[in-house]
Amino acid sequence: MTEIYELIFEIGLMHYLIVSGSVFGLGTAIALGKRSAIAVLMGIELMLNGSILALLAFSRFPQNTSSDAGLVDGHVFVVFILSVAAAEAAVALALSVLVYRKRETVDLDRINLMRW
Amino acid sequence: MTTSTEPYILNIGPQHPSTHGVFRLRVVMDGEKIKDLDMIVGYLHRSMEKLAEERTFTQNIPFTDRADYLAAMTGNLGLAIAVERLAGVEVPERAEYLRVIFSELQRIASHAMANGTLISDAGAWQTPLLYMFREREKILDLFEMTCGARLTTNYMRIGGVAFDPPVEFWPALQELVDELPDRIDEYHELLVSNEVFLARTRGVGVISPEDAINASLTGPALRGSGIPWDLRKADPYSVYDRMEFDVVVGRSGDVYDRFMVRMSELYQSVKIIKQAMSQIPAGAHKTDIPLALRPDEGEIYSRIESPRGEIGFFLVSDGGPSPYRFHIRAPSLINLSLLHELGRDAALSDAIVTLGSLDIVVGEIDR
Amino acid sequence: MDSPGIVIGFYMMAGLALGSGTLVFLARNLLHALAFLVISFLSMAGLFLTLSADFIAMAQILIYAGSISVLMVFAVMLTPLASRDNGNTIYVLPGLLAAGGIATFVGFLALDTSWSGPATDFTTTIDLIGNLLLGKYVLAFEIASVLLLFALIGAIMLVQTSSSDQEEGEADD
Amino acid sequence: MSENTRSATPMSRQIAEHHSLLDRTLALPRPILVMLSVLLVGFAMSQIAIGYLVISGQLDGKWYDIRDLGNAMISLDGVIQNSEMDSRIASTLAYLIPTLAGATGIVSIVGGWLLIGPWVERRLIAKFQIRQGPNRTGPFGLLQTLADALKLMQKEIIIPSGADRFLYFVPPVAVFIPAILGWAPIPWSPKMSYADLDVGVLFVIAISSLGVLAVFMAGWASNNHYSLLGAMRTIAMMISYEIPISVSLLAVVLLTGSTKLSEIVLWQSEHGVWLVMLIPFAALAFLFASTAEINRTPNDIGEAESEIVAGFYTEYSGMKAGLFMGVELANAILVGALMSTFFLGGYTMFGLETWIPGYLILATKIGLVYFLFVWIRATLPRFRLDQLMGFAWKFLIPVSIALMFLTAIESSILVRWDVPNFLSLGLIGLVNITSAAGLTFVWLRVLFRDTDLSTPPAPILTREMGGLQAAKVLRG
Repeated sequence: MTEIYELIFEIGLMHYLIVSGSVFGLGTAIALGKRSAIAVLMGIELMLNGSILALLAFSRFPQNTSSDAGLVDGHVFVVFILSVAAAEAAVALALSVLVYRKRETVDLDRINLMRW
Repeated sequence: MTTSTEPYILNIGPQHPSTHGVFRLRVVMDGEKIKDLDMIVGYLHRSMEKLAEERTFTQNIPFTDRADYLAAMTGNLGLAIAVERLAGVEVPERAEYLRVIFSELQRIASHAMANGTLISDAGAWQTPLLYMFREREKILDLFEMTCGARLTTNYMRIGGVAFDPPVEFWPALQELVDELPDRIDEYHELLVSNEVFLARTRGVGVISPEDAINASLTGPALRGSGIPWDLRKADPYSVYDRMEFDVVVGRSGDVYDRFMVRMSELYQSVKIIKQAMSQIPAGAHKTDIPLALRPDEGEIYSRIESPRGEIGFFLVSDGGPSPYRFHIRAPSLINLSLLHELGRDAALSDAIVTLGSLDIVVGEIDR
Repeated sequence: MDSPGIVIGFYMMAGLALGSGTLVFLARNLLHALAFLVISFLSMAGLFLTLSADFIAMAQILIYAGSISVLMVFAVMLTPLASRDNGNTIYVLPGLLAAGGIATFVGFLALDTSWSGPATDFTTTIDLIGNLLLGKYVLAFEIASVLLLFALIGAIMLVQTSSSDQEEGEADD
Repeated sequence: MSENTRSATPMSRQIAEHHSLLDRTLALPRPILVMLSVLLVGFAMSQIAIGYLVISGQLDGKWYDIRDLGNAMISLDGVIQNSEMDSRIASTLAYLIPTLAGATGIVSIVGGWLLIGPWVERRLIAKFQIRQGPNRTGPFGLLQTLADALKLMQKEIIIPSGADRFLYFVPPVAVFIPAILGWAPIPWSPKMSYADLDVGVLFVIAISSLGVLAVFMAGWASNNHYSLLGAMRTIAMMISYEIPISVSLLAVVLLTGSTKLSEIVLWQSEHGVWLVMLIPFAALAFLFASTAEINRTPNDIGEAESEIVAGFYTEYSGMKAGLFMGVELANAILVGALMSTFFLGGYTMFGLETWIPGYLILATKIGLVYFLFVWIRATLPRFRLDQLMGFAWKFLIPVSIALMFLTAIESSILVRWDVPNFLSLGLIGLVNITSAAGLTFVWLRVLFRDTDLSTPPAPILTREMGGLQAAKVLRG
């Protein structure tokens, strides 16, 4: 009984990792299964968010305190992820606008020029 | 192959804060730019010109109140002068001076309204409008004192004016005339050097002199483009030929110039009123004419300078008590016609300001 | 036993993040999906706060909820009405399978491993992050800024239409 | 002017006979006057007593020390922790009570302002516009807002055909989220702030970027071109003006060395200077950019009523439109609070906060900034969209960034050198003011080198009439 109680009310690394994995999985599903390029981008952002959560969780619950990496190195990593995400979003959205201009659609099923 | 922005249609009006009445602009927009615009009028059509054919000449004067409802006095005066010229009615001296005084007062009121709404269109949340209303209010009080009505005055009559002003009128008018130049100076200080206002109005809605003449603009819209044309001087009626005043002419024909022309005309109007007050003789304010005046068969086109431009009355008489044909040349309608050219390829905000600077009154457009 | 605020906050935020994430998948309309995505981002920021990551949480709100979503709004508005539905491709089943696989795998690992170590409590992370960014990771920081600059220029270059491009385009039409 | 010339209307006669508040108070019956003066004397006595307590230091930190409501909360927390309760319940209570009390406080500030704000704004603008303003409903017209709200609530809820129902109902509520959340980090007194975040400045910037989405949803879901136009204008403007806001707040952070709002206030009180004196350009940029951010004149193009009716909330009716109008007021005082905290010394007033509750000082400052907003609204026309965007991108952002670098250099010097404050800060202020003025002047010269900035000449006066030829002669 106390075990279940602890499992539920002692929020630890495990809980965050489960949420992180689920969000990452959701992102994967959206990125793979959606037709619109913008929706795919949304999925990728969700995936990045899931990984950010994992990084922060490991930073809060450090497993190997003997390593010379500081405690907030995970946060710094997240800062870089955020900047890369911003750059990626800008370029990807510019690309989708460009693709729309050339092909009048952002439907990924119809952007199949490489097939030929 | 470029980004195909879809042009979309925006209906400005008939109910819209800045169409100055019920008037509709059907605008084809591309983003913030206007690609094309149609002006759709007729929402206030009351069939005045046809109704007038069933009424006597005197009975038609109230229609002119309702046509240009912001300048009822000049509307009245235009019809009165037209009928007098058609029927050859003599007007007493005192009546002529009263006509000049009241039409100049009306001009001040109307210009104040026009400039106030123009700045409101530019987004000034009605403060200048209400300041302008302060003077307009006093003028309307004078109207009320004299003829009992503030807006639809029905004051000018064929052969004179309806009433001689009461005794209290003259000191009140004197006080108003004394304080008006100071007040106008106040507006100058507030507005002329206001950067935001300058940025919104300079170089916007430019009408070249050629375009202005080709579109037969009149009034401040024409003078703003630099053409010195004012019927009070060019084709004097009443006793304007005895008055000393200047005609104000703009330099570049943009919204700012139209605004400034109206602003400076306020000083000139005050000047005219002062002269008329000092010259006014005693005597009758009206000649008696038969109630059902029957002019001889004939036709006449008579024009005067209303605050909005040349308001003309074309009357055809078949010898009966009512006109056979009654037509008003409405300056608002003709000034508005240029908006089609001015609005195209302008930003929406600029088109709105330009519309405000043309100073339309929908009652006059639709009649 | 954590403080009740943390427990309540965690379950609320996790539920919101997962629920609205699911709704991003299920929504029919791309703009609805976007709205849910923003809710998901915001609740993720809440989760970060429960991890004492205040700086990252604010950056998450600022960058994801405030900027990237607005970028997406513009992208949706710049593409036509037809592409505003949020339909699925034939890859939706493999996608779902992969998603389920990943989630199960990570969940199983998380449950199975016995995680050790006490929780570290940061009063604030902002000065630590600042020191690291301008100390240990200064090169990466500079490279990230260069990357952002290039992304900016690249995005402008991609979307910009020069006059010659326009003529070409018209010729193509 | 004699009495009968002022015939006019009953309305104007009433206005002429209007008595001032002092006249009306003096005209009250004698017993009431006596009672009022007794109350006044009692109030003064109690103030003197409080003054004595303050000087003798008997008040510091006691729960009844009303100069800082945080004291009461801390005492309560102590009582709960020391009580005999189960530790779980105690910690829950200790967590819940301050949270709920603070939230209630913030919501009641915003809610109370929504009740009285419209009246204040309308009365103030009426004074600017030489008219009376609402003065009929209740004493001085104070109940006008309540009457308006009741009227709005009774109105039919109209959903435009083709509207996106889900997104249509969210925005009126969603726009309030930033307006209320933004109050969280603001310190009202040393111990009195809801959440004195270490990343307070970042929180403010992040929260202010959230309003964009609600505005966009409102505009898009309404299925109306006016709404969409207004939403797009607002988004473009909010995004552009977020940058000057961030950069000017960065200057604040550089000087004070903290992103915590309470520490920014403390820095200002310790150095005995308001930041507006040190970095005036940042303060002005913040003020101007925040008018754009919250849609007030001269930057209210998103809801420019003379152009696009009501902008993004054109299609909203009843209380939903009322909420959009209310959020504008709530945002105005929020910006006032941020402006006072960052640049005007927050709850401190050069030592006066020892005597007067800090929250009253802050409220006064908020009121002054709000008055400035109303003043601007009552006097200035609005810019055009391209002018506003150009102003942000071509002028505010480059100049702000340049001055931000200058501030960075100055702050690093300030940290390293040990010079008396009045000397170093005075020098910094002097350098910043002159460089801001100089840079503004030079940059404006560069930007407007092709534009005629002088006041245009007066129109021509003439007595010769004519057509095109005459016009050519006139122009010379």
